[in-house]
Amino acid sequence: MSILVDDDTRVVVQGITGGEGNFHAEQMIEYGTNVVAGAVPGKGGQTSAGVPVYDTVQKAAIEEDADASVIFVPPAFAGDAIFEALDAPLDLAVAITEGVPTQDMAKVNKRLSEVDTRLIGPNCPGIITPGEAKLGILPGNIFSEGKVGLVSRSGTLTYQVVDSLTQRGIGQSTAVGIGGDPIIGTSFVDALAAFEDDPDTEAVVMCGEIGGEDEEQAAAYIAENMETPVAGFIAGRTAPPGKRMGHAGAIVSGSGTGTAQSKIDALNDAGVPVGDTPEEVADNVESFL
Amino acid sequence: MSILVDDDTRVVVQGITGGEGNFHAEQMIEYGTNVVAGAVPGKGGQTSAGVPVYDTVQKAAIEEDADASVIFVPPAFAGDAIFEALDAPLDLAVAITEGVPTQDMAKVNKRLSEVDTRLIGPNCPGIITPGEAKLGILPGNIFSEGKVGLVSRSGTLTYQVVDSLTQRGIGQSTAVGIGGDPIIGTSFVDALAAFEDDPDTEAVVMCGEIGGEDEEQAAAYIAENMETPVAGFIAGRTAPPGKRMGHAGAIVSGSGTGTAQSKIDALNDAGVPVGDTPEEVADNVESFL
Amino acid sequence: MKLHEYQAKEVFAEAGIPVPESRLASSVEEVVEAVGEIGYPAAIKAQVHVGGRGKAGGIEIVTSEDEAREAAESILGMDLKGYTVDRVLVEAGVDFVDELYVGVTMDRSAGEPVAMVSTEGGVDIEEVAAETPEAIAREHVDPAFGMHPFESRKVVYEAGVDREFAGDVASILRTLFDLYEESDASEIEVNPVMITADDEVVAADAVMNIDEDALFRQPDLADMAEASYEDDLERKAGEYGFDYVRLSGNVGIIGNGAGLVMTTLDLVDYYGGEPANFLDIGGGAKAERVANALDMVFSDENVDSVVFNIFGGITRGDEVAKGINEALEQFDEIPKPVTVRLAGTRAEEGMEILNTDLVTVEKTLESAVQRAVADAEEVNQ
Amino acid sequence: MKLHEYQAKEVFAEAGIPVPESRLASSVEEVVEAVGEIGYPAAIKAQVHVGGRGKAGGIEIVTSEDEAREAAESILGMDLKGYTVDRVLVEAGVDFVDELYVGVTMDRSAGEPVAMVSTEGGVDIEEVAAETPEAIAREHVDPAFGMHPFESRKVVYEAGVDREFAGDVASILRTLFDLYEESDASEIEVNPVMITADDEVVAADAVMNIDEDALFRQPDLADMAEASYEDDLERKAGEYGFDYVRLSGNVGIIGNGAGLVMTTLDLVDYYGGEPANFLDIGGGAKAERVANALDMVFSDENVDSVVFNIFGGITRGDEVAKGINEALEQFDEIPKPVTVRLAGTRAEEGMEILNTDLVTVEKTLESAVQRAVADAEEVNQ
Repeated sequence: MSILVDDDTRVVVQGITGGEGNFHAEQMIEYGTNVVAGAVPGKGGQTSAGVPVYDTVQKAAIEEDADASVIFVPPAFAGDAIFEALDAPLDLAVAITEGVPTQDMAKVNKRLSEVDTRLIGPNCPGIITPGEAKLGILPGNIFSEGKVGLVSRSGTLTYQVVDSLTQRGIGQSTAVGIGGDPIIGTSFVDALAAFEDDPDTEAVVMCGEIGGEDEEQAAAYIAENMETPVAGFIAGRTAPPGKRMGHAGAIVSGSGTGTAQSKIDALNDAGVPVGDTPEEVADNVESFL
Repeated sequence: MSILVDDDTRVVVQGITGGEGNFHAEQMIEYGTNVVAGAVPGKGGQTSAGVPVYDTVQKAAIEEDADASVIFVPPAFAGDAIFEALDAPLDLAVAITEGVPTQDMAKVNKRLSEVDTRLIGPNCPGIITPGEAKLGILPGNIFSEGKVGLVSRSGTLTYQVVDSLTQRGIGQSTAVGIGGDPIIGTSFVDALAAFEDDPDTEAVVMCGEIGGEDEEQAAAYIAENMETPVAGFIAGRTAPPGKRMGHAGAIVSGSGTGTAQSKIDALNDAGVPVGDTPEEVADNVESFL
Repeated sequence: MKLHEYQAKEVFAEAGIPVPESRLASSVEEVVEAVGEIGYPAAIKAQVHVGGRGKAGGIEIVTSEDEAREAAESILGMDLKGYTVDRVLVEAGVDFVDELYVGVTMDRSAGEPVAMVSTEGGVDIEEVAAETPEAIAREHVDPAFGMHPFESRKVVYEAGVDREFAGDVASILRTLFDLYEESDASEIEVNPVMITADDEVVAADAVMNIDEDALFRQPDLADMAEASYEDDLERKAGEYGFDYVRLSGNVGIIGNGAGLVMTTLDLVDYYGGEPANFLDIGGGAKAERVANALDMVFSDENVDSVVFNIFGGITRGDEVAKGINEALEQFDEIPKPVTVRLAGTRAEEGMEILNTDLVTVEKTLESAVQRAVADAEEVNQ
Repeated sequence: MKLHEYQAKEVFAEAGIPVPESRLASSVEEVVEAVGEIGYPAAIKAQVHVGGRGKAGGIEIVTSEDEAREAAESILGMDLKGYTVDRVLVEAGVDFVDELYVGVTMDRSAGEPVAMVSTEGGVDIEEVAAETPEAIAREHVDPAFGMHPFESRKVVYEAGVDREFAGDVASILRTLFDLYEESDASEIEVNPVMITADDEVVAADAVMNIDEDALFRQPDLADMAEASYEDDLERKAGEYGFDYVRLSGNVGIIGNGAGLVMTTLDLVDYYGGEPANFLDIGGGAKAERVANALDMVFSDENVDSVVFNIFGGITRGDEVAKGINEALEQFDEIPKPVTVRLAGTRAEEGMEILNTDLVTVEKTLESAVQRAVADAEEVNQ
């Protein structure tokens, strides 16, 4: 009834003693997430958000049998924090941090090809399996249990769509924010493949945006591999070329690649209806069920 | 009747326009090796040792369908030359160059774990399958066709043993000099495994020396995995600790690891007779046949 | 963050890449003085962040003081695709026999840098990429290792660079790649690299974009970037720490989260309006940020109406509402009509707090956008 | 190639690693002057490439000028395991509360560097490694990435370093690792890193070995290495470009190829003699190198006989034979009896060329070694 995380997931919070890390650790625990430890160098032996803190992720993983982490550390140290999660090793690392330098992520990406850990993000709201666990900063109260999977490069846009679905009584299996950076750990294709394999996900919403070719690759994947119906949305139709629209990855190149139109066309060609408004996306999902 | 190279092996010589590269390319061709090209940046379009020269290894490999290279380039550029061979990609690269900085080899070693190319060396005499092909600088005339495999960290010591065997009428399947550096592409275990798999190798000579633990690992491998009898030799019994005995890898550590005695003991424990003199090694081989 | 040509060339020169002799000038007299020192022919090149400067009249070759003066008068102060030229680079003319393209950028799909070389230099490389992609040789580089020397040679030979110059070009490419890594560039491009009549290899142009997220560890480049802002509002957004992009419409947009703000822009367009800007106030925004955002949008004289769209996750609707009230209460008269839509965390509390004398409150994104579009139309009637 | 402690500490200090204040001194007066500047207590430390200097009397702590003078007189000129002390480092004494071990070396089996940290510092770390290996925490480092900050922390915490100092120690380790890579070190070791009574973390000793094969790209370190030769014959071998190691026996050995030369040494021992040296003339040796090799071995006053063992691959027996003849013909009387064995490429031609008035020719390695051992015994009878 979910992908990647559920109520068995044992979570370390990297950066749990920081303001944001501490706040969201508490929120995650309140939501019911199985947060078992924090990891902060030099803070080992303390308690934060009610869980023990260790100096290293590996120590936390060994002592508390953790298999996932959520990373709330400042951008300058986030690349290193991800490397530490991969080294521990954990099965899943979710990097919330916005503003990680792209070249740090290129190195992380190389390392990802050598290990079995799945990375979600960075610059993402995290992942939630409603009623079971949330790893990240998503507002748990707008989600409801159900059978629609969501994957999105944007946080608040996801909330917008989820809110529409929940208000129509349509629950979600898992929602994953893959992040708005140019180089991210989990792509649309990765998430779509997981939803396709999940017998309890009956429809998927995919919210893309301008920049890169991830949506086009997802369209190709959907056309070739997916039985589960997908409803699409693409943000940034009005974005001018060469300007970074908030997300580091949301940029139409000077040569005109990465446009919303290219992505919409690709999705349409793959049989994916692309809504003009978030409400239309919810309409399309409703029509699948 | 051989391992790794035979008369089908199509060889590129990296550094063929240099003095040493050119001389040995001619020697290899004279021996019957299928040398198909040279690779030297900026010398593309020329002919050297009777074969066409290309600016890059990849171009040579594509145009001449090569699958192996022998590297004769100065130490400062040898690491890069090996990376180029791995990138081409070739199946086999043999690096003759002595004096490659160890940290360059550590990087090469990391890359080797990511590709399918086998590297022999550096700081080695190369590999020869008598009567078929030689890739390197071994003096072809002392070898004879037969069923004894040789693997050695030392060039001239190999010649010494081979000479004894040939004079006794004992021919060789393949002889491989794995090189005297601390970090090398092909270990004793790699070569022993290949000989064990070769139905036409009926006995193996392994010439080790002080430094590192490769011989101990080989002994463990022999004890557990080999049917083919192995005769051993270890050079450096009289070497003092802390001194580099010619080979960068031939050094007994200050703490007393890497000694000849440790290696001799390990081989003896694995049932491998270790000769006190090269002649005794030949005696032991003779007793196996 | 784009560097100007003159800034990028400073960086290149320091790294040992040959560049033509040059001087920066911001007045006609400075131009005349500079060409006097450099000699003729010389190029007068507008320093603005605009592609295709040459075609647009932003670059002139001069062979005499009169021509230099004339070119300086025509280029300085000219409007180049919306940007006013206030500085020109005066550069020694290069007698070239061939032009190459050399660049390094991030291949997002592969997640690793890619080096590119083409003998079709000196022309629009994106046109080359679209029409004859095989004319551009590419080499991906493993970011853990950096660029191996052989990789630089391989891509240069593959591009078909004349063997006589291949070594020099490969060496420039390797230096560019090292710069790319050391300076956290997102893109470095030299178009053209010129082969001169004297068999020298020279970087005749220089494009260098720096990853904004890495400026914290690139203090020198951050200073250069500072000097390269070209829009007062964008400079102000930088000071406030907002993600902001100025557009040409009249509906001002404020929101939280890049995807949702983009969507708001798209909806303005969808409902027949024209977005004036992208402004993301980010997560967890408090009263001061809200006030700053309103100040930004009100400062844009093109704006006729404003839509304020918040979906609260970390951001709390009640705090945003308070911020909006406080900011607007300081005005005797609200400068432009503001429509607010709050959803998510404490949205209902927020909507109760909002002073409806100052703003229009809408419950859905769609209705809020429609309202703002209507307001803007009304102003223009 | 080992650097002296004072050289390694210069390198450390430049990299920002805290080291105690110190002066190099080579006379008693310089020592007295140095302690006058540095103050008491101070350590007087012999600068020779010998392990366990402290135990052997090569380090003394002094608390007054008289003690300093006494220590300088006793250490300068002393023989420490065969090396004469000609320089001492005069260093400020450190009031420490704890001692750690921190090192980086190459793990040959893994083919990658390994960082090591132990709270059992200040003692013989090899003893610790042998007896309580679990007291040393180890972290392998991927040479493509270099050391990640988290790796330095991980190994420091795993070693059990006090949390209060863990950050500083991790930072020193990271700097050491960067030095290890930048300077092509084969080993860097600080034993001990001291935690001072003032809660500072200081590198109180410094071992740094440089990869000889990388000296070509480490010109500064090559200069330091130059200054650190301690044996005239080894210095001479460096100039000639030979791989040479001096030993304590009386049978001089010259050969080609490290493995074969080592085997020749072993056979000298096996047949009852004692090898005087390891000398590898390398591949393709021509007449001049042959003459230089003979010069080296003849210069060693311990040598009573010489065995010259060549198996020709690239090296040609006839060229070696000519070289031997030429070198020996210059002597009125051959200084020490020389036995020659040639095999491989052009060995037979070589053996015919050899002047048997000057050398003994043997056909096998075994008989050649036996002959040289017998010659040496004869000299000593």
